[in-house]
Amino acid sequence: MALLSLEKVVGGYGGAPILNGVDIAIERSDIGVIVGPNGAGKSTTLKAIFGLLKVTGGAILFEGEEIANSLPDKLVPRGLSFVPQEKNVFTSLSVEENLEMGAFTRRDDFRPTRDWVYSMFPVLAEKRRQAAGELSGGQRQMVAMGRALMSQPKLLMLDEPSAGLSPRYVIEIFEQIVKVNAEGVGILMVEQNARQALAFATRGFVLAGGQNRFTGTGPELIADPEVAKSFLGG
Amino acid sequence: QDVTIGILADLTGPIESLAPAIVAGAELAIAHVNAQGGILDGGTLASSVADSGCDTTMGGAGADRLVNTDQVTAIVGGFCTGALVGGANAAGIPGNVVMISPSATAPVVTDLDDNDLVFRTTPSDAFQGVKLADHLYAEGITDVALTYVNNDYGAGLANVFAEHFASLGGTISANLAHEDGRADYRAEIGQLASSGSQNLVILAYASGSGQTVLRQAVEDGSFTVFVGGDGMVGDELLTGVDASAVEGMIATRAGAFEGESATIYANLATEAGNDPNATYAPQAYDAAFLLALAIEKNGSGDREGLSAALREISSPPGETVLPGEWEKAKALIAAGTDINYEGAGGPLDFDENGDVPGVIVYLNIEGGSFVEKGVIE
Amino acid sequence: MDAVIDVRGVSKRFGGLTAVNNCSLSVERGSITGLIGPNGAGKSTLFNMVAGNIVPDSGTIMFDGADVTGLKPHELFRRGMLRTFQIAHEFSNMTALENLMMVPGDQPGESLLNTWFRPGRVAANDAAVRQKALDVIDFLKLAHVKNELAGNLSGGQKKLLELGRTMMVDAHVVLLDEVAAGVNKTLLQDLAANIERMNTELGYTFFVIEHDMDLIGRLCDPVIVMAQGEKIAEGPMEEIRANPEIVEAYFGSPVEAA
Amino acid sequence: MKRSLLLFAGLFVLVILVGLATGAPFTSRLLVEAAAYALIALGLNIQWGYGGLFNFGILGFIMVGGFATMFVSYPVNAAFWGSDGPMMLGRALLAFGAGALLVIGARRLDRFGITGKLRTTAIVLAWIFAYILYRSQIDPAAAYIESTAGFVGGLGLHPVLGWAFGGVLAAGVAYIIGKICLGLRTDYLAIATIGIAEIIRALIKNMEWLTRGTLTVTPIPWPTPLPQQLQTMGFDPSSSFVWARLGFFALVLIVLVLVLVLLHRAYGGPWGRMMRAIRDNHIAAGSMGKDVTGRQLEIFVLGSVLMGIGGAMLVSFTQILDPNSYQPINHTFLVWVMLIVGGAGNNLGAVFGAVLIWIVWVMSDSVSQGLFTIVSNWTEAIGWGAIPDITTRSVQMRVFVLGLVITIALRYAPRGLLPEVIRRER
Amino acid sequence: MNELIFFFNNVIVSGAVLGCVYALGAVGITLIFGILRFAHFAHGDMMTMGGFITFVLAGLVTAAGIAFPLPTGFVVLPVAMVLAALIALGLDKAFYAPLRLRGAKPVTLLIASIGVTLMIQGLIRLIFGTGTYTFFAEEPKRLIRIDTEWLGATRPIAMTEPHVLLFIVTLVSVVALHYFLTRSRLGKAMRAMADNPDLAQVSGINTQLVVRVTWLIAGSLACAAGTMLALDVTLKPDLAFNIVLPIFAAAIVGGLGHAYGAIAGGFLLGFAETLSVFNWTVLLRPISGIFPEWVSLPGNLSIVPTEYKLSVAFVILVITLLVRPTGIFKGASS
Ligand SMILES: Nc1ncnc2c1ncn2[C@@H]1O[C@H](COP(=O)(O)OP(=O)(O)OP(=O)(O)O)[C@@H](O)[C@H]1O
Ligand SMILES: Nc1ncnc2c1ncn2[C@@H]1O[C@H](COP(=O)(O)OP(=O)(O)OP(=O)(O)O)[C@@H](O)[C@H]1O
Ligand SMILES: [Mg+2]
Ligand SMILES: [Mg+2]
Repeated sequence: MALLSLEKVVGGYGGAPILNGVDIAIERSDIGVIVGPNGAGKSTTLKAIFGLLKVTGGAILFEGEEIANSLPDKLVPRGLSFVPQEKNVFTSLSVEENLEMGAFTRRDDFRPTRDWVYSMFPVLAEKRRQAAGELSGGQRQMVAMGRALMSQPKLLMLDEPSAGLSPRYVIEIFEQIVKVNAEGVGILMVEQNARQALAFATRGFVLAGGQNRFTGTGPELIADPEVAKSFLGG
Repeated sequence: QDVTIGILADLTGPIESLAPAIVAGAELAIAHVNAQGGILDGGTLASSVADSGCDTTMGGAGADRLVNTDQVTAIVGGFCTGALVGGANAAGIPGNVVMISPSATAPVVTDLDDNDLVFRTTPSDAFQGVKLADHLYAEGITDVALTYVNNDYGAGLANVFAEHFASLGGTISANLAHEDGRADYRAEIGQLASSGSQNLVILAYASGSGQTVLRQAVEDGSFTVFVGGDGMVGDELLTGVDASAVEGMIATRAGAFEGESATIYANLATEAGNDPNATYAPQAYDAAFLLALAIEKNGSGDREGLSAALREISSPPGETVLPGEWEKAKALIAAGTDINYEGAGGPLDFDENGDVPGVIVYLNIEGGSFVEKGVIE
Repeated sequence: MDAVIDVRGVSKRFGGLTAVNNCSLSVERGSITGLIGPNGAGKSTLFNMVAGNIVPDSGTIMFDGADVTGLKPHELFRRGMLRTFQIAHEFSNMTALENLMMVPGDQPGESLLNTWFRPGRVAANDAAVRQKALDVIDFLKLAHVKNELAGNLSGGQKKLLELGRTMMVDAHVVLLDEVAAGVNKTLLQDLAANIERMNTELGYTFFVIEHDMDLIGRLCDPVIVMAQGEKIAEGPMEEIRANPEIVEAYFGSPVEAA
Repeated sequence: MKRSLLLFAGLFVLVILVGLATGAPFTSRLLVEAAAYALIALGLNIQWGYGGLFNFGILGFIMVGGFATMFVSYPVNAAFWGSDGPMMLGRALLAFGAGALLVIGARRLDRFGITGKLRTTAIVLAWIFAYILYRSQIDPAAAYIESTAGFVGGLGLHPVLGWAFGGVLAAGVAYIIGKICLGLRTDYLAIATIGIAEIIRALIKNMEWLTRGTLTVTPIPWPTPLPQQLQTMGFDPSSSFVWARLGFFALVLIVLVLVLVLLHRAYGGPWGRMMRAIRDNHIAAGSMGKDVTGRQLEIFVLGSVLMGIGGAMLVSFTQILDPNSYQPINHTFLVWVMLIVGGAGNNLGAVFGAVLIWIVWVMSDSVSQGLFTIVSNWTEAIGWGAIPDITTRSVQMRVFVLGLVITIALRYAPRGLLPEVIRRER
Repeated sequence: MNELIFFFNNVIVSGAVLGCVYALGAVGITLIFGILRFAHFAHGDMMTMGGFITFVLAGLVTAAGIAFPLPTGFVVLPVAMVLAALIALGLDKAFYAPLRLRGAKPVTLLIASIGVTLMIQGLIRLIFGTGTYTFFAEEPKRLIRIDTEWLGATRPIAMTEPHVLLFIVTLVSVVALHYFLTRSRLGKAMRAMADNPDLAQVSGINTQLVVRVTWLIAGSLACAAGTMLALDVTLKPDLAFNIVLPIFAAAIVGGLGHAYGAIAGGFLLGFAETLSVFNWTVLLRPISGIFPEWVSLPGNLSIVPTEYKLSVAFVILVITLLVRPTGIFKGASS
């Protein structure tokens, strides 16, 4: 049984549906990458999984249970976590408080997790008392990911984690993602830095017009000439 | 034939706590009329109340409703000067409706270009202010700190008072307007106290700023003698004030003058369960009673000719009619005898501006409530 | 050399942090100049000062040979400078089409008197503006969302709209702040081609902040490198890539093949 | 379109119903005031709906307009013009001018190389000196006028000129306020404008030499024949009211329709597009070549002009200038309620909201009395006894009725009954 | 010395009292603004309502014949605060939550809150009439007079018992709020939500719960503010409506969304008001000897006439905003 599976999901923002049958399946060991043209419905897919918009058809199963249209405060305790593309830190809160907010749904002692996050992003431990708004773009991205990891998710969803980062940080962030995945957290992310991301993706999904166009492992997709030409910039 | 008179009442706004008693006064007169044979040919005298919010615009709207929608014959009110003037200009004067205010005291009403339609049964502040000054000076108070509520009532009264008090030789060591309705007047009191005078004159409303100013002045402890105008005479004034601190406080108001009619009214009011000392209630009684008499005299519920009839029944010569004597008055009018109403608030002989000379009485606080002491000569 | 933009010793502080520190650089007329540097290097801040969105604490900025330090953005626009924003600044309650239609400057219909008393002229001009906007929107492959509120567009679509604005006017200097971030690579190829065309055929000058090295490598010559608020290098892309310090600070190792 | 037709038809029916219940004279009065408020609501719609400017100082502009029309149309006060008053005022004006020059001079000191702290100090000193200079002239003049002539009086000109002057004066005030405050962010602008409105109110209330302050000025003439005048021409009282008010109404309506047409043209075209762009994102709009501060000032002034004219009309109509009757609740807030319930960003919505809410506000008096009587009858019937003091208490409930209408309307139409139209291509 | 005591009484004490009231009111407004992003206009009337709730409770207790060494109104305050908090919650459920659910703009919520204001006013008047009530009808209000002979003055420092209680209540509320916001999980969640509501939701924070807690706190603080104000002055239906504008000014001067800003703003405005109308002649009189002959002290030397006192708060507001456009603390915006 897949950790997360979307079957023919249909949904939108009230008008015409944006998603017209999206299929996705992710295991806990997977790094899934969604690519596609602008407006294809990639972000919408992540939001649909996370209950931020109305799903009108199909099924979203998490560990075999239907989760379509449940709200984040129900999903986070079940092991889902989401890093939005922009505005993904609490700028006026300190780094440590940001992490604490990530553990809001947890009742148990979250300090071990926090130390784990610090061990993964040592620079955050240094800046634990600093307001997140004072950090550079790359550091913020780490805070955002750290926050999402604090709930000990089984699946981490990221919306364009590398956007706007300098090449050096892009590499760093991707390395971290692989590392997190190695700790047993499933990854599902949207990327426009598609070649780089697909290079290490165990599952790749090409979305266009709210539907799957191609599905395969990352390297397979990169190798597919049609995918490369239409979606990866040749 | 049934007749309706309107009551343009400031049920909301700064005098909202005085208003119900005034309305009750007018309605008592109407009750007397109806209990003693009704109006005209056994018709009922009815009333219609409109709110005027102590505000010109609302006064206009309220009067308009009374004049044009309810088609009243005449109006008691408005109570505040602003409401009266607004109502008169918007609807009363163009509608040819007689309006008698029981309580609008500002001097402006005197000069209103009103086709002889606007009257009042309470003397102008031009009168009360002078009397208050006279009284204080006679009591040996020669310097005062003065504060008044910044509206037509307060400003008008304060101007007259200050001018006259100074002309008597007294000193106004501070003269300060304050806005109505704030929760806190310590700043103003501080300024008043800084003038050095121990005597504080407050010309405001008991249910408005007056009460707060008085209480905070007591708490402040800088003053020993407190003085108020008619607006200050109300039960609310002493809520929350340590009564012993204001023992002896002086106030003036348009008097139920020391006449037979006053006593009669007081009895009638008590009988009906009304407070006989309520501010402006006697004047409202008079206003309504006068209108009823004028309508009876005029012989119909028409507006035409009412103001002339009003002047006839209110001033000498003629047989004296007292509060509550509707049956007698009705018989006299039917017989064609001239009558002259002597009201609860005075003889009510209107001058050419529709004003009455009236009497001003003074009151003192004794044992925690106002006690009327006598007429100021 | 003929500099359109000449930044001379400009500094900007935010509280205790010096975002741009006595920085001087210039952009040659007719060039496509790239500006790269680590996150937080002060690139966007520099743009904001050049475009008049913030006033420098010290230093001067020359544009077309005139001192423009402290001028308002709209005044710079009148002089022919147009910028895009790193974080898309769409007009969220207007449709995508209107977002483009509002761009051209000096539309006669923007004066109240004209709209009241010369409706004919206003209408004629507006029709022309609309046609142009429709063309641009087609080019950007946004035709299907032209009536959508811009606030409802996807992240990348907003960026495209941002870019579309530059095509609505005859500005001769265009500042692009990370237009590529979040834009699909295939479409980006078209955009790059278009930028090159505007540069060669129409003589536009471009000043481009970008983290996408492919794009910078394809378009820009020269490339300026900023770090910690200062210019640290300038030259053709190959030269920059050959500088080990920059590679360490900016590209990170291992360097990917360009 | 269909929706607005339907709603306006409903409104028409409502007016007819009110007319049947209250009679023609009262309804005609209500219509005049509603139309004046519609103009004011349009002014606010320009500022908020078009420009996103959070003006909570409507009261101030209405008041300025009211003062203007009083000043222009009230009869000339011979006692003032025959006294030393004009001369003293002239001197005060000179002092004001001199002070203004001084301040302007101090601000320009940077041209002579004096900058920084020194210049700031000079400006502050100039302000203080100018203030003292002006006060030294105006205080005696004011005291003199108040004690001799009462107040300055009017100019005795036609009231319509007064309306125009109301617009002009409001524009001037708006210009100054705009220059100072338009840089502030939305909520801050709101409270700053509330504050300035309160200051304007305090000024008009306390400048007795100019406005008679709380002593009120009345009666202010009408531009059209008064009922009394019609009565002398042979109308009976009741119809004289109706015809006189309809005459006034016609005048207001002409202005209103004219304004609506002009606004429609402007807002439908590039001007409106630019304004909406500025409202949505002023940073981007500035970078797209729009002069944000200039345009915001334009819009602020334009809206204020309408408020000034509307305020002038109201004072003309009620014939009295009474500073005390200007309360935030029945001017500023009421207008906001009109706009938001009607639909911000939609001119017809503003007009619709204005008329609807004005009817509710005026009728809430009788409605709450009616409601109360029903409740009282019911409590009496079930043996709890009638509600005491019913007439006096029920009018307290008029605010409740208004509040109820607002919350219900917003609940079912949060964007207003006639929401802003999104301009989509076909 | 007497003059200094006069200054102390009229400026320091009065300003502090005013400041406490403004601050207590402004904290609620600022909290609601920070979290729900709209200016809650009905806050003033929630204060008044709180005052009346306490009044009713105090009446019940007094009727039961129980007496306390402190004013009864003060003793029953905690219970009243709980009731007021629940009512605030109900108001949100009935009027604001549906609007939020439909994605209404902040201005729509603001106008709705004006509607709520009107309804509360209507109801209060309906139930209690228009009169003025006092908490001290049965028991006397204790005046506190501190002798100042040791300072060589004859004029005492004058305060009342409610003043002292007001200071205490303000202090306790502020400290408690501080600890709640910075130490407790829920308090941090509130700050997180004020910072970035979307991200808060994504983090799994129960935003409904945070909203509810916000209303509970705002409601109970409003009740405390209204009660303390009513204890100090009197209780009347328009008690707080008249000061809601300065309260808003205080919240904004302090920086909307900042609890400490609201407190700073409240005190700033409170002192500004008392200072601006203070008659400085009082302080100059004792040293009038040092002036040259031809200078005679005017009877009144205050910065503004009291008629313009209300304007002071707003002038300060405008100046503050021009100098620091986001308020003393950096404020949020809708
Ligand atoms: N308005 C501001 N207030 C305070 N600090 C700011 C502000 N704008 C920028 N900064 C700071 O100034 C520094 C430079 O920022 P800038 O946006 O110019 O960087 P950049 O080079 O564009 O980086 P990136 O590539 O991540 O966009 C950063 O540390 C940033 O946090
Ligand atoms: N709030 C919204 N309301 C209405 N439509 C929306 C909304 N958000 C997005 N859309 C529409 O949904 C479509 C898909 O948007 P989505 O954000 O999922 O795209 P995306 O694949 O993430 O694109 P990008 O790579 O550009 O971020 C777009 O056409 C967009 O216009
Ligand atoms: Mg996206
Ligand atoms: Mg940048």
